[in-house]
Amino acid sequence: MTNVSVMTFNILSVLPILVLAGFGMIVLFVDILFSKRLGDKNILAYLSLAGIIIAAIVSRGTTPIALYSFNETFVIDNYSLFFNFIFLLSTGLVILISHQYMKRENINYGEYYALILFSTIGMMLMASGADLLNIYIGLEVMSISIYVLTGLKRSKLTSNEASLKYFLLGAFATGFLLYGVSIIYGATGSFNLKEIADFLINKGDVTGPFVYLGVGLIIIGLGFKVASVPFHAWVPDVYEGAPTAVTAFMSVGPKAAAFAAFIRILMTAFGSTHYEWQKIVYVLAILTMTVGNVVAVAQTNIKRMLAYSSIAHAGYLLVALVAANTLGVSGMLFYLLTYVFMNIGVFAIVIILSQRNDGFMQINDYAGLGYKHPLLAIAMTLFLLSMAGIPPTAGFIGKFYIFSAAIKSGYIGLAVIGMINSVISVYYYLRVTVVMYMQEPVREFYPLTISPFIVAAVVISVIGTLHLGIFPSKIMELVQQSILTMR
Amino acid sequence: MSLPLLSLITFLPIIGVFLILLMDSKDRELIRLTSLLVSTIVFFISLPLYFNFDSHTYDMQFVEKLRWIPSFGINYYIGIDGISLFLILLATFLTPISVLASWHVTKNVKEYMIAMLTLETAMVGVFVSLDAFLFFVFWELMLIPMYLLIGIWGGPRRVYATIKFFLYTTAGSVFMFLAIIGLYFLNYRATDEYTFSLLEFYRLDLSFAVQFWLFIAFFLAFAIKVPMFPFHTWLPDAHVEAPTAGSVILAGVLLKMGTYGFIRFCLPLFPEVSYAFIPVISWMAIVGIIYGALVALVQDDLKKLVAYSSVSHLGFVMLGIFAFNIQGIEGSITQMVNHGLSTGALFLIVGMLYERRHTRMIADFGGLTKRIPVFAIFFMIVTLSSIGLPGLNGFVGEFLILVGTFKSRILYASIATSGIVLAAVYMLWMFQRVMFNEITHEENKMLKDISKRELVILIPIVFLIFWIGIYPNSLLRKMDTSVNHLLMQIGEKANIVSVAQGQKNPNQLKHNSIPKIDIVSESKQEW
Amino acid sequence: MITVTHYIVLSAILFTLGVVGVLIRRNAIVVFMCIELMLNAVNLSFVAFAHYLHSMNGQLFVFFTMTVAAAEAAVGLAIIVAVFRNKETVNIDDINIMKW
Amino acid sequence: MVEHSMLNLVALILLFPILGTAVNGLVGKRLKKETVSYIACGSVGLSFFTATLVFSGLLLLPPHERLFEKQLFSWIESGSFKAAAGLQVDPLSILLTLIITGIGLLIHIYSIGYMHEDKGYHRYFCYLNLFTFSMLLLVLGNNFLLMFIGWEAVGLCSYLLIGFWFEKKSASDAAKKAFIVNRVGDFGFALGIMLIFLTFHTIDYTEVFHAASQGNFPVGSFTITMITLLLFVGATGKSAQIPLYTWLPDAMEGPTPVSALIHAATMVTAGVYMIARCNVLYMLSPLTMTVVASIGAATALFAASIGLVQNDIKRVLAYSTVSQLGYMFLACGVGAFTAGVFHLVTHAFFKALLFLGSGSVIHALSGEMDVRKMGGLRHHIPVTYKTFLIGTVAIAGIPPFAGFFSKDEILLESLTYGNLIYWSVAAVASLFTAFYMFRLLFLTFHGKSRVEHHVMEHLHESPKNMTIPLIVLAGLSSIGGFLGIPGAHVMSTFLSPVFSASGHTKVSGAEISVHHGEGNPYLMMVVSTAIALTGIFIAYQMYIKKPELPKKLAERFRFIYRVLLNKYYVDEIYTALFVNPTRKIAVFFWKCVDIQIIDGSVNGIARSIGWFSSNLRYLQTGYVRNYAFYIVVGCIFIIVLAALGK
Repeated sequence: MTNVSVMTFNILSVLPILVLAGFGMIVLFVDILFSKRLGDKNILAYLSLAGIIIAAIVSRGTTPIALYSFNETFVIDNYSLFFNFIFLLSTGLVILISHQYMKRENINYGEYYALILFSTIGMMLMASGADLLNIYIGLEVMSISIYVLTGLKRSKLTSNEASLKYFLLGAFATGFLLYGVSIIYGATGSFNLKEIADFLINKGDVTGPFVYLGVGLIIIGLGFKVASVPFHAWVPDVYEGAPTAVTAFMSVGPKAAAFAAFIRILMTAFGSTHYEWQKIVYVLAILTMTVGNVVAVAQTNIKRMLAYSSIAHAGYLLVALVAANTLGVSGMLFYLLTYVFMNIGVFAIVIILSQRNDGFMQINDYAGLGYKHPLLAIAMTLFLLSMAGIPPTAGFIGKFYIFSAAIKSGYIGLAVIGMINSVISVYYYLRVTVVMYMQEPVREFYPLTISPFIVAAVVISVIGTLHLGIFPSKIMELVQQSILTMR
Repeated sequence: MSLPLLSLITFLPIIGVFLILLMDSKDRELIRLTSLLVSTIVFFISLPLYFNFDSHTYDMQFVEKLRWIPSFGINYYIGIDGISLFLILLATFLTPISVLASWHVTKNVKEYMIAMLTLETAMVGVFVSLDAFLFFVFWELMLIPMYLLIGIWGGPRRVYATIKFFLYTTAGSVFMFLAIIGLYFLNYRATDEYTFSLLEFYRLDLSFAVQFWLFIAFFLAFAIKVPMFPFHTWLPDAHVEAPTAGSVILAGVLLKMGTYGFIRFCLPLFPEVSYAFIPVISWMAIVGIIYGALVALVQDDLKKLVAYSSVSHLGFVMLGIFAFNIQGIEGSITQMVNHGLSTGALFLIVGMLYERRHTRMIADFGGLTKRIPVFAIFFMIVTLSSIGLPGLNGFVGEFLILVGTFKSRILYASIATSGIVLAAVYMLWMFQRVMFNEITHEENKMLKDISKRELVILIPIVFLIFWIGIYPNSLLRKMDTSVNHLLMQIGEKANIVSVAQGQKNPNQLKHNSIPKIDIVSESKQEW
Repeated sequence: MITVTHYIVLSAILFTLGVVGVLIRRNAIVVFMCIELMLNAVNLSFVAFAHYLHSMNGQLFVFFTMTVAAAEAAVGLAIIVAVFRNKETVNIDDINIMKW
Repeated sequence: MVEHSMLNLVALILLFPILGTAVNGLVGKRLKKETVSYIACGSVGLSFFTATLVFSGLLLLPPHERLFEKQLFSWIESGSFKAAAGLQVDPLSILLTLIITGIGLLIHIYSIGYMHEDKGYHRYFCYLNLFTFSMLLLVLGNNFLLMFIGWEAVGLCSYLLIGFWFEKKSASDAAKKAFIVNRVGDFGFALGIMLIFLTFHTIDYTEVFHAASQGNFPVGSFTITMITLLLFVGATGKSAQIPLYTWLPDAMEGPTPVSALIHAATMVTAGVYMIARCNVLYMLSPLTMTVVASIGAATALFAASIGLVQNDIKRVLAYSTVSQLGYMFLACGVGAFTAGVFHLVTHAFFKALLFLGSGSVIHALSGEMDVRKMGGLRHHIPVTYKTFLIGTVAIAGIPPFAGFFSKDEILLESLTYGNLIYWSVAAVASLFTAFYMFRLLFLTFHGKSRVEHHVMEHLHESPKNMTIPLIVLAGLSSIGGFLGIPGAHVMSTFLSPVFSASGHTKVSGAEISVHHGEGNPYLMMVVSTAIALTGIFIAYQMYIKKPELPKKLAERFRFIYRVLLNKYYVDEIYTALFVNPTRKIAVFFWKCVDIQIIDGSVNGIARSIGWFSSNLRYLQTGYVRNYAFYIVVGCIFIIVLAALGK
């Protein structure tokens, strides 16, 4: 245990979180105090971005050892730092793409930015949680913010509906999570992941099926957040109903956070009993990939299609989780990062093209895009190819990483199923490009107003997608480093 | 370190892509000229590969090796031997020709040329890669521009065709991808070294069962690409819908990636299973030969006819590869080049007819020779080359393949030879209906004979058709050492494996019946 | 003697009741209350375990759960109100614009 | 070493025609017709001249050293498979070379006149030169693969020339048929070569024949039998034997000089050449010999019988060619290679003459080919008539014309080394030959004129450049037979180095020698002359004396007549047996297997995914309760798994 230092109370370790919280507050105050003079509230976006950048600066770099604090409920290690990076990046990108959208949809409330920042705090808590309690708190902070964000467009029924569904089901799933936590607590006498792990290693054989059951219930709770079948049903509806920027947000950050917690719980606390939960995750992975990809084929609404695609990607990530080796974990980290770029990239373009009240959301609306807006179309194609896992994009390397892990652990059948699924996925991603390039426009394109923010987001996503696809080695080293201090 | 010739050849087209990106899409002529220039330069700088190629060594030549993704042991590792040399040349040769053949494309010229040049990079990349991962990257990369070429500039059913093409090929290649990863870990287990280097993979000793599954995975990818019967149905659709240049590249180079894959991966990596699969693959090839020829016979669309003839021709190539002797494999490589030339030329010619008449239906033609005699000569030569007339290129490859096959399996060769008869039937019948007889359609009386641009396109091909036919040794000598080495590799490994491993494989029966004949040495065979 | 087992069984029964309630009730508020029932079932088991294990952590967790549940209730009711304002119903069976 | 410097010229024989091809092919369109003809004829002339030089060079060598090989370059080299581009001069090849270039030259000259009006003049001569080149390659190549190249290349030229008037559907059909039928034969030939390679590890004549004559292979060896049979399949294609003869009559769609050169004098005899070349191998396989002889004899009779009733002047000649080729195979089949080659030579003379003569007739009659629309032409075109007469007499086998000696020798040999059946079949065929040739002669040149009126007006004797070749050939047909006159043995002595190797096999039981056996040649001469005269007499009776007789006979033996007139319906049978089923299978493969089964299952997979997709999406009901239910189901599943797990 040389790489662990324990401090009961270390304010520095939560500094990024404090920064974000502070900026969230500032945003709220600025919004309330100067609401008359703010105009289009650009300042709020700037403030949030500033908060994110400062938080990123604070949490940058790596740490040679895992720093535990707050009575060992909170840990700063390379793993959580990497996830912080993912969260901050995705939140930053989402803020870039949402500004214009919020104004257009007339929901440019100040609390939007605050909620996004708070939600990010929740995610960071989840990634850094070394204790089930902390993870639970993080999860709730994140989720409650998103419940609100989903319903932000108060006047719109779909937004209300999405919010309600997400809220009810989210709370429902959390109930299972909590029940699982209580069972684990009952069986092992602790919430602390390390202690649970120690207990299981030393006296694991006396717990009976309870640990198994507890893990299973926790898997339900987190599986809900990552959109794993059969806990996925909220995803399409909520994605469709939520304001698009929020959809972009929740398709990336919360998912990554949930996976962060997933990995940490399963690998740290229950690493010694992995052969038990692997079976569950194995089945979930297959179901998730297959249902996500197969149902995506029939979708006509791009947001819904992306929702199913998001489910499918969760499936691929679960494959790596099944592998339960370092390769798999680092693969998931890598994949999540690539997923940030490609998914937010796609949503950015969807937002650019969409009309007020979420018009222009049918895939067929994109007909002829390739000629009307070639650059947008090229970027969109790139993101979609990346999602489909075609080189030289990031998604390809990500898939390679994940399926390598599966094969390394001998899950060849799983890898084969995953690959078949990725072929199915190629179909619906390609269909979008087919529409863009190979069909005549069915209707006029409205003149687009493109803010520099969103352009920046697209450019960053493009660069990220290509860079991770062509020169992934730096990031790979980083992710491999990230998991070294984990256990 | 001298000039990184291979990298230059591989990535110069991409530089061309960037140049074109900078251009105004309305400046079509400039874009065309640039892409023509770039691809021509690439061709000329690929010529030193041939002339400086040392045919006395089987080692990889013009090797470049850079670290790419070190944490996985993935390298940018490229190099060529006598097997890949000609396929690279074929790719660099056909690209400028295809660019030239696309002169009349007016829709989105910029994107078109970008796709063409990207395609060239991917094609060359596939053939130069010595790192399995790199190979796969190029292999998949190739799909995108081809997908766009068919989908955007294709015929009426282009969307169906292009998606079919993409999905079909991807479906095959994902399994190959898994197999490559599998090899990677197997190699690690054996050598404690993480690498995707093909040359390292060659040293692996795999058990029969492992070989079997890996072989199946690679087989699917390659068989679909070739395409072997019964995985061929994407081909006619893709060909019919693709623009002329797309068909040329598709038939000329892309299909060769499959056969090349068999030589590069399946044979040396899984020699035992490849052995065991001789009957299966040979029969598939034979069925492909005859089936392709028969179906070609009754087509009424010229492009479809040529497409099915490809199925037949590539059946020969496969048969030759799985003859497991030097004549067969050298014949196959030669035939890959030949098929690229003659089928490429056929597609060009069909394209030229299409430009004139806007139809590809055989029934819409007839008697053209009278109007366009010079064109007819070229058409005739190419047709004869495709038939495999001695003295032209097609014969050399086919005959060597058949000799090779005959040496190992007389029956196969005997049946396959009938494909040559059928080739004459469908090609000549087609030629007769298009070029001979009386002109029945008024529109055909106005046709213009071959243009200067078309001459520039066809003359180099026809020159090579004759050259390879008359002096095939200029190819065979360069590949001799490499092919011999390949066979040596197979022979050695097969022996090692069969000694080291007890026979507990899934298909023991086949395995046991592996003949011990003429793999390396051309041992005498009494009949 | 009431052992921890009794508490656990009771907790399980309550939890199941909550789950069944979620599955069969139509009014969004009642559904939400069923979820609260589930959470309270969990709380019960936390307390029981804490007592059984002589550990304060379980008790602690309950406070957090309750706090979070309160926050959730606030947000949840707000959402239900928002829905009601637009749709004039809180029957969750009527709320299915988005499907398939 | 003057003879060697002469022999070294052999490459030039090939060079001239290919140069002619290249020049006429590339720039011929822009040249004047005269220039084209000078180039074409000049190149063949030079070739012929060189051939004579080489010939004399060969003659200067002592007989047993008359084998000269010249390596040009290595053509295909792959492992142990080596095919050189090399030439071989020996008595057999030089003899053929002389005929090809000699008769070729005459026919080139004749073509100048015959094709004068044609628009494709340069194209014609380009093809003709290419043919000369290919044919020379066929006979001069020193290995089997070169022979195969020539073999296929002459097939190509034949294709091009038959389809010379490609606008006529019948012409292009015939061309295609010729090529494809030949391909069928080549299929066997190619396999034969492969088997040779597999057996001997080389395809070089010298090495193969040397190995074969070493006694490594017993007589009747299965391998050798297979080799020879496969090669013979090739020969049946090229030399129009049963069952692959059907293309030759159709090939008459080509210009008549082409028929003379390719389909009478040279190309069609390639099969005979090949068997003669491989005599060593054939002698090792009695079975094959029997097959060769039987097919030859059968073809001779079969084709002759069809020739009896045909009305197209060229087709009669075509069937006669098939029949005469049958004779040659019969000769080879009984081991009388010299006789076969001898007949090849004389046949080249008289059949070329007959074809050119018929060309002259057709030319005179502005393209009319039907003998029923001829008659009484002897006064209008006397030169043609006289030369044609000589040719007819020669082929009928009247001494002392060329055909008599060669045919007589074949009859003799077939009796001596074969059996009575061969002899009688050959004799009947000979009777038929005499009959139909004189029938042709009488119908064309004698009797009343049935020429249509407007044609009559243009009736004219052919120009000099056409008649001179006729006269030369007539001369050759008259005296050519003396090359092989019994007792002098010019031919057999000259060819003996080629065929003597097979003499080694005597030991092994095939008691065959190239020299004359003990049969009675003089008696045979009388008999065969009598047969010929009988045929002529019948023809005379039927077509001069009683012109109404043929019709009566046709009425009387209606069935036989119809069958013969329709060529035994062989084409129809082939169509029904091969062409139609192939097409039907092909359509079945395409429409049913390809589109429905294979593509159907491929698309079916896609469609089934689509089906699943569009049905599974309905699980997404939109009801929160259902979604919660899925979660519960998942929960139950996990509980079950947990319960089972421990």
